[in-house]
Amino acid sequence: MTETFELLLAAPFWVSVLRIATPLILGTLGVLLCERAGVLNLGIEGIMVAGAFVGWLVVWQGAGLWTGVAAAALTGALFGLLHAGLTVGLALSQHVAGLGITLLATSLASYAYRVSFPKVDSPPTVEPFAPMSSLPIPVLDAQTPLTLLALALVPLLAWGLNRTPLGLALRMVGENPAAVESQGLSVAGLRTGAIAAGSALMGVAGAFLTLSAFNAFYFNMVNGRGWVCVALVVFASWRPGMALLGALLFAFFDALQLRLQQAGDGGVFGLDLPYQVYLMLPYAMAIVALVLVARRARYPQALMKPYRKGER
Amino acid sequence: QAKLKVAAIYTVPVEQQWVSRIDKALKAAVARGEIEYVFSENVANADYERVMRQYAEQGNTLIVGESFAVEAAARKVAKDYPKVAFLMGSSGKPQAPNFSVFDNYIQEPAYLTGLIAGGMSKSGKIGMVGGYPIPEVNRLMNAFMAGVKEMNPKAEFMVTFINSWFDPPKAKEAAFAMIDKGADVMYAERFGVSDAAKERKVLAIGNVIDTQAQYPDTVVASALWHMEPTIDAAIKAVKGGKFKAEDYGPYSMMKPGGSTLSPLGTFDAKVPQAVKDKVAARQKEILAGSFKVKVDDNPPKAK
Amino acid sequence: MTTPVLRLQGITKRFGALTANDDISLQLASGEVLALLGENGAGKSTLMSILFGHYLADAGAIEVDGRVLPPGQPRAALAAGIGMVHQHFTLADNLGVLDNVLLGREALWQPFSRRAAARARLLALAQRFGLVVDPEARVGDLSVGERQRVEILKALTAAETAGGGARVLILDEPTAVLTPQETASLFASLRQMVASGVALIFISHKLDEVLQIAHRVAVLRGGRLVADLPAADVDKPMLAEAMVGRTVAPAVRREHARGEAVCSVPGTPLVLHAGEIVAIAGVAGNGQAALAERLCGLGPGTVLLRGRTLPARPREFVAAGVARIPEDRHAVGLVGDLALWENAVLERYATPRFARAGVIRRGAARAHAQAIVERFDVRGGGLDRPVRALSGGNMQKLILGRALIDGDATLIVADQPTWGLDVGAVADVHQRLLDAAAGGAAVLLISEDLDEIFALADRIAVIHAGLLTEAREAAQWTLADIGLAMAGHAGNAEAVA
Amino acid sequence: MMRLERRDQTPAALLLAAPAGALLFTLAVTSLLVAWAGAPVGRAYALLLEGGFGSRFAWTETLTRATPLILTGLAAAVAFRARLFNIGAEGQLYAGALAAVAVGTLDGPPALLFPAMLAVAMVAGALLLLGPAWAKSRLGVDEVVTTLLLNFIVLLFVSAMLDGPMKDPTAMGWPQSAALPDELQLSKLLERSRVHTGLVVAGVAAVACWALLRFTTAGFAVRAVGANPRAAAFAGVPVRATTLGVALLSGALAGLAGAVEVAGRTAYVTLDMSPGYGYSGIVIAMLAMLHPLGVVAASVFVAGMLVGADSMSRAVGVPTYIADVIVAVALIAMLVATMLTQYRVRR
Ligand SMILES: Nc1ncnc2c1ncn2[C@@H]1O[C@H](COP(=O)(O)OP(=O)(O)OP(=O)(O)O)[C@@H](O)[C@H]1O
Ligand SMILES: Nc1ncnc2c1ncn2[C@@H]1O[C@H](COP(=O)(O)OP(=O)(O)OP(=O)(O)O)[C@@H](O)[C@H]1O
Ligand SMILES: [Mg+2]
Ligand SMILES: [Mg+2]
Repeated sequence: MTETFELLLAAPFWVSVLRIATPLILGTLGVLLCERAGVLNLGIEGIMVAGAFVGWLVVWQGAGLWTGVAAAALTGALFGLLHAGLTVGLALSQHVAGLGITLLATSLASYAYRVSFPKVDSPPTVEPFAPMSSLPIPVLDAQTPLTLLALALVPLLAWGLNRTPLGLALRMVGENPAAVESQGLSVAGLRTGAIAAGSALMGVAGAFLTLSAFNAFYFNMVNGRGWVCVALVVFASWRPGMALLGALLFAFFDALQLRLQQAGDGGVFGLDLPYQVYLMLPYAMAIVALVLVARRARYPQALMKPYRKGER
Repeated sequence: QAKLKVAAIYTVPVEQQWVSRIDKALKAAVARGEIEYVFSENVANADYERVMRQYAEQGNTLIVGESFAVEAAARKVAKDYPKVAFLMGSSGKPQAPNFSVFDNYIQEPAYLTGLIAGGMSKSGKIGMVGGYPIPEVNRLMNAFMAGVKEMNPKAEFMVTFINSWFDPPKAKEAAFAMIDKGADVMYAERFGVSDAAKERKVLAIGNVIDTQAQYPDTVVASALWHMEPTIDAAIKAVKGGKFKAEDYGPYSMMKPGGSTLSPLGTFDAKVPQAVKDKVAARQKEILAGSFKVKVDDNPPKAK
Repeated sequence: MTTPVLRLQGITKRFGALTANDDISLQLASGEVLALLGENGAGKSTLMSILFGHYLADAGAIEVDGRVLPPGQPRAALAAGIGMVHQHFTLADNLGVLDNVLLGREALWQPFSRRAAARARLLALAQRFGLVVDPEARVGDLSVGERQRVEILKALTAAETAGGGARVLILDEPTAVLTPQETASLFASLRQMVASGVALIFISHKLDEVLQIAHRVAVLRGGRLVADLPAADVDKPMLAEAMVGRTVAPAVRREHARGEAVCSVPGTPLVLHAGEIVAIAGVAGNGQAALAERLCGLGPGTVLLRGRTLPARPREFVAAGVARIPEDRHAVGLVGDLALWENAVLERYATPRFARAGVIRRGAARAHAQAIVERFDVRGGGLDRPVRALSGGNMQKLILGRALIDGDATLIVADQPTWGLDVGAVADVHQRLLDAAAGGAAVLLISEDLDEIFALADRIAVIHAGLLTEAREAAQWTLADIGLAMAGHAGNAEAVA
Repeated sequence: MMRLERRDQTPAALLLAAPAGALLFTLAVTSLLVAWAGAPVGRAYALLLEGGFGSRFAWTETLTRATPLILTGLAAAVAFRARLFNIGAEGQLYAGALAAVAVGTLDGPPALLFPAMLAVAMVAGALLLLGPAWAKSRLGVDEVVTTLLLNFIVLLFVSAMLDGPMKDPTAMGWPQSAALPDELQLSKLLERSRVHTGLVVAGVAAVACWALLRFTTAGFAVRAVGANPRAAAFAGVPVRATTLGVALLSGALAGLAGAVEVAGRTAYVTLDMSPGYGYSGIVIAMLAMLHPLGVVAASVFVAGMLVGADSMSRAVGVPTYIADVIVAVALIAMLVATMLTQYRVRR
């Protein structure tokens, strides 16, 4: 037990937390951007898969790592545009369009992977991002540039949303699209832009898995991380700073459970718990956190409400 | 003579280590010109029975697959197609007349890798990251642990399951956590573990496939599974019209060449001679049948 | 004559089978105030929405300063100097007042908002036009009246910052929820704008106001323009008749005796007698909502009806004979997506009258709805159409009908029952409330419209900052007294909630 | 800018043309993908439709696939009607399956155990959704997120049970539950096929849900609460009770799906017994525009597309993943098509 607590104080633990958190930060910011504009994007799980695949593929074919990241972002944006076309342009149900896109993006990535790599014994690898060991900041010096990017995006997005006219318009379109339209701004344009940008972030979140956390693409490797982001946004009350906190908190429990699970003496408190109990920990904590913040949560009022011009 | 039509049904993508060995053996048979081979990968349990029937209907005479989670359905299909030979990965018994079983009984080389790990670990702490604690994983981990214990009775093990076959980043994090805690040899049951070992400059022991080429300074040795003896025996039986319900499991053992200890390769010079001698001695005993590695399918316990 | 600032030519708009605007042509000169009148559902808002580019007309054209306005683009309308205060608020509850006003005022791609400057400008404007607001307040925390002020300020700011300055300002029922003082100061500021050459289109159902400010009056009926006259040539009865197509008789009181006390609200001085109308006057946001909710069974707090403490559940209240008319008919009164007949039985669908063994008795329910439609003159939809398609006035008639058709209510709680209704509908609502009182019901009227209060109430109480005064006979109140009490200068008030 | 206008009535021709167009679009995408993999495009079309609907075998397989989808589709449809966004049908299905086996493997007369098995499965699913629904109505916790997260927890719980107390001792260590005795398994509807009486159960459930929503006071409350909870509360509709009731019903339907799948197809619970039935249910519900009877049709459509595309992939030799791509494209195309039958697009 004490051994475990000592571990929590050690830098490697926090290195791990930040690394686990990175795709969650990127994904959560992506969802946040979509939802602030009033659109739920359950396509995230699939968009992350597609981003992971395309980012890796581009690098595997010889392009630079950043080109891979850009390609992942572009892929995300394209699926985002599809989502926008369905939910904003055609006002279809956001739940279903999102789930449909998850299915489409996941299966397309798998299909494309298999067509391109019909016979491989183990997945082909690329040289991933290296940690920025020259950084003089502990913990951060063990992270790759994508983690830094994720961290930098938090204040950037917060500032963009709260301090710029575009941010105001985005927030407004998630609260009351009629108000936006009556100011001569395009509801569809703002929402589409927000979804595309948010989905691009989701694509990058996926690319982190293949270009930083690991060095190859693997089926199903996103493994529910996208869904976690959807939860974290609510926990964050749609605030970027809180999104960072939420992602870190979730990652904290994930890193912790990995350490508790392996504790040799039959687990924590000497209980011989099934390993699944440890794996549940982050999800259970996410639910607890949601319940705790629920009273304060202030939904974007127009979230999930399709806007049809000229209908009442 | 017409080529034998063989179909395989996998519940996971063919990259999955386990399945990749079956695929490899079948492709070798294709290369030899003995069979025609088709497969379906990532088949959901709900679809497994349909795919089996479709392959049977399409005139395949040997169907290879893994029926672990769809045991009952698979056996029913086999009954409906008595003329088709079924060779299924299964923990169960064969079922007459046409349902044979196999499994990855590679505990022998796993045990040998344990000897090496025990000899190479300085901290005496060994980390093991697995997907799910299923028998096919457990028996290898247990044999490995027995080997380690034999070399170093005080060795400690850390075990983590990540509840997924396909999450290398997570496997990697689990491995990092163990290395942080002092593990200096990692048992790499999942993709991602060797990467963590490589990054942290500790050692890794491979499993089922040989990955030393990718991790020349990390992977010391691996317990390799070769499906060729199993597959070739089945093909021969079908061709000769002698296929019957049999347990092909023993074909995965060391003696028939169904499993081997990988060559030490880049680590040849780094593994102490005493360890090498011990391994060589045990290997001889195993091949001679004088040493039996226990098959223990219970989930491994950290200690 | 000079070219008009605004010219509407042959505007036609259909919603399915309904023709909301039928070949309407109108002109507006600079510095002119046009009042647009018409019954609920006559097509006023539709016409304005077309003008502002929200709706796309099926036919017709719009010119501003002789140039054709591209249809269907609010941005073009704004650029042409057209500002609009919408009938239904276009505000974001979760955002602050300043945010709401600031939207669209700055270039979208500007790297930062100049909030401090905008705040100063907003305060200056608010000062100038006497529309007091707190720029930092969250809109969701504001009363309806305050929100209306924000809406007006928003339109004024928008019009001021338009390229060529404001040319036309459209106000769709801006005064519906303002106090008389607020209305007066709004008019003062509007006159100021008019003097500077801005043309106004002013929609209101309050004919007194209209005659105060308008130069010209246009009347729509059933989507058609039926009158377009100088304001000097018209009077109230004439307008009312033009709108409704018949003479509108003012509501008449039938003299009757006041009965025993039937309802009291513990913790407040409020006691209601059978056969009387008690009005609660007050500026919006002073606790009327809490009082109304309590009296509608939504709690918290108890209500005594005929000596019995009613459990705080709407169904108990309905069963005990409380007829409830909520303030917000769209969000609270009706379920827009349900059919008219379903809304008609919404309060009682589970009673034996409309359900047997858990199964809805469709026939009975539809017959009941049909009766309401006929007796309360609910127009604009079949029984099966979703009620969201009804105009505000017809929605209100449906709610009134639902509450009053059985004529056996002990207590009627009417919260702003005539907000946004046309003269015909107002007279109708007033008559129904008076009749109900004459029939022995106790009526609680919550209203900000003092004319309405004096026209209907037997006794009047004033609410301020959550405190309710003793109700006094209407005759004992003067306008000045009420004004003082509404501003909080009254003795012996007691807490409401 | 594009505008959507609600149609007053849909031309009959469009009602036919829209789904046909969606299907054509799907086929066009299919041919691109098939051609990319270097397989013959022409045959793929025929095989796709034939594989889903072209033979007795195809039909039985499609209906087998559709059975759990109808139930999870209904679970989503009733919940969404009351604006309870239950994304947790997957977890509820597993909970139902596990509960069914827990009861079904007890000793006792089958006549007693069979109804108990179904009932317990429904209760398990219902209870699982009750928590999120309660948290939503009492604390305002977003149920989309809680139900989504619960899926992970339930799957881990099932995994723990299959590794522990509910592990089949005869399964040679494989994590699966004991099998239901034969008497408790649903009988086959057709000889030599997998279609089982669960299809009838699902059909009855669909009709019952339809009748409930259309004719009963409870259904009335559901529709009112779903359309405008504030107005419903004002009118005295018991909003919270309705939400909780709908949660119980929705969860029970998903739990029943698990029981039916176990009793009708697998006989025991494994970790991967459901290929995402719970998630597909949501899509199916929307495809059916939340209409319980439409759910039946949508389920058969989706199941047929999947079975057909899967068979096609094997027959022409393209990667199996194409089946999911085709289903996804067909879904999206169908959603767009149904939307166009209700709205017209104008400039
Ligand atoms: N988007 C719409 N879809 C369908 N019908 C509509 C729509 N907008 C308005 N209508 C119908 O058009 C008619 C005119 O409505 P409009 O809102 O213009 O009336 P109004 O004169 O502004 O009434 P009020 O005084 O109540 O505001 C009504 O019958 C209304 O139901
Ligand atoms: N993003 C969302 N996800 C899930 N459910 C939502 C979401 N937004 C709203 N809801 C649900 O839809 C219902 C109606 O939402 P609405 O915003 O009208 O709430 P409300 O209770 O009427 O608001 P208020 O009481 O604050 O005026 C609520 O029960 C809410 O739980
Ligand atoms: Mg209007
Ligand atoms: Mg009020």
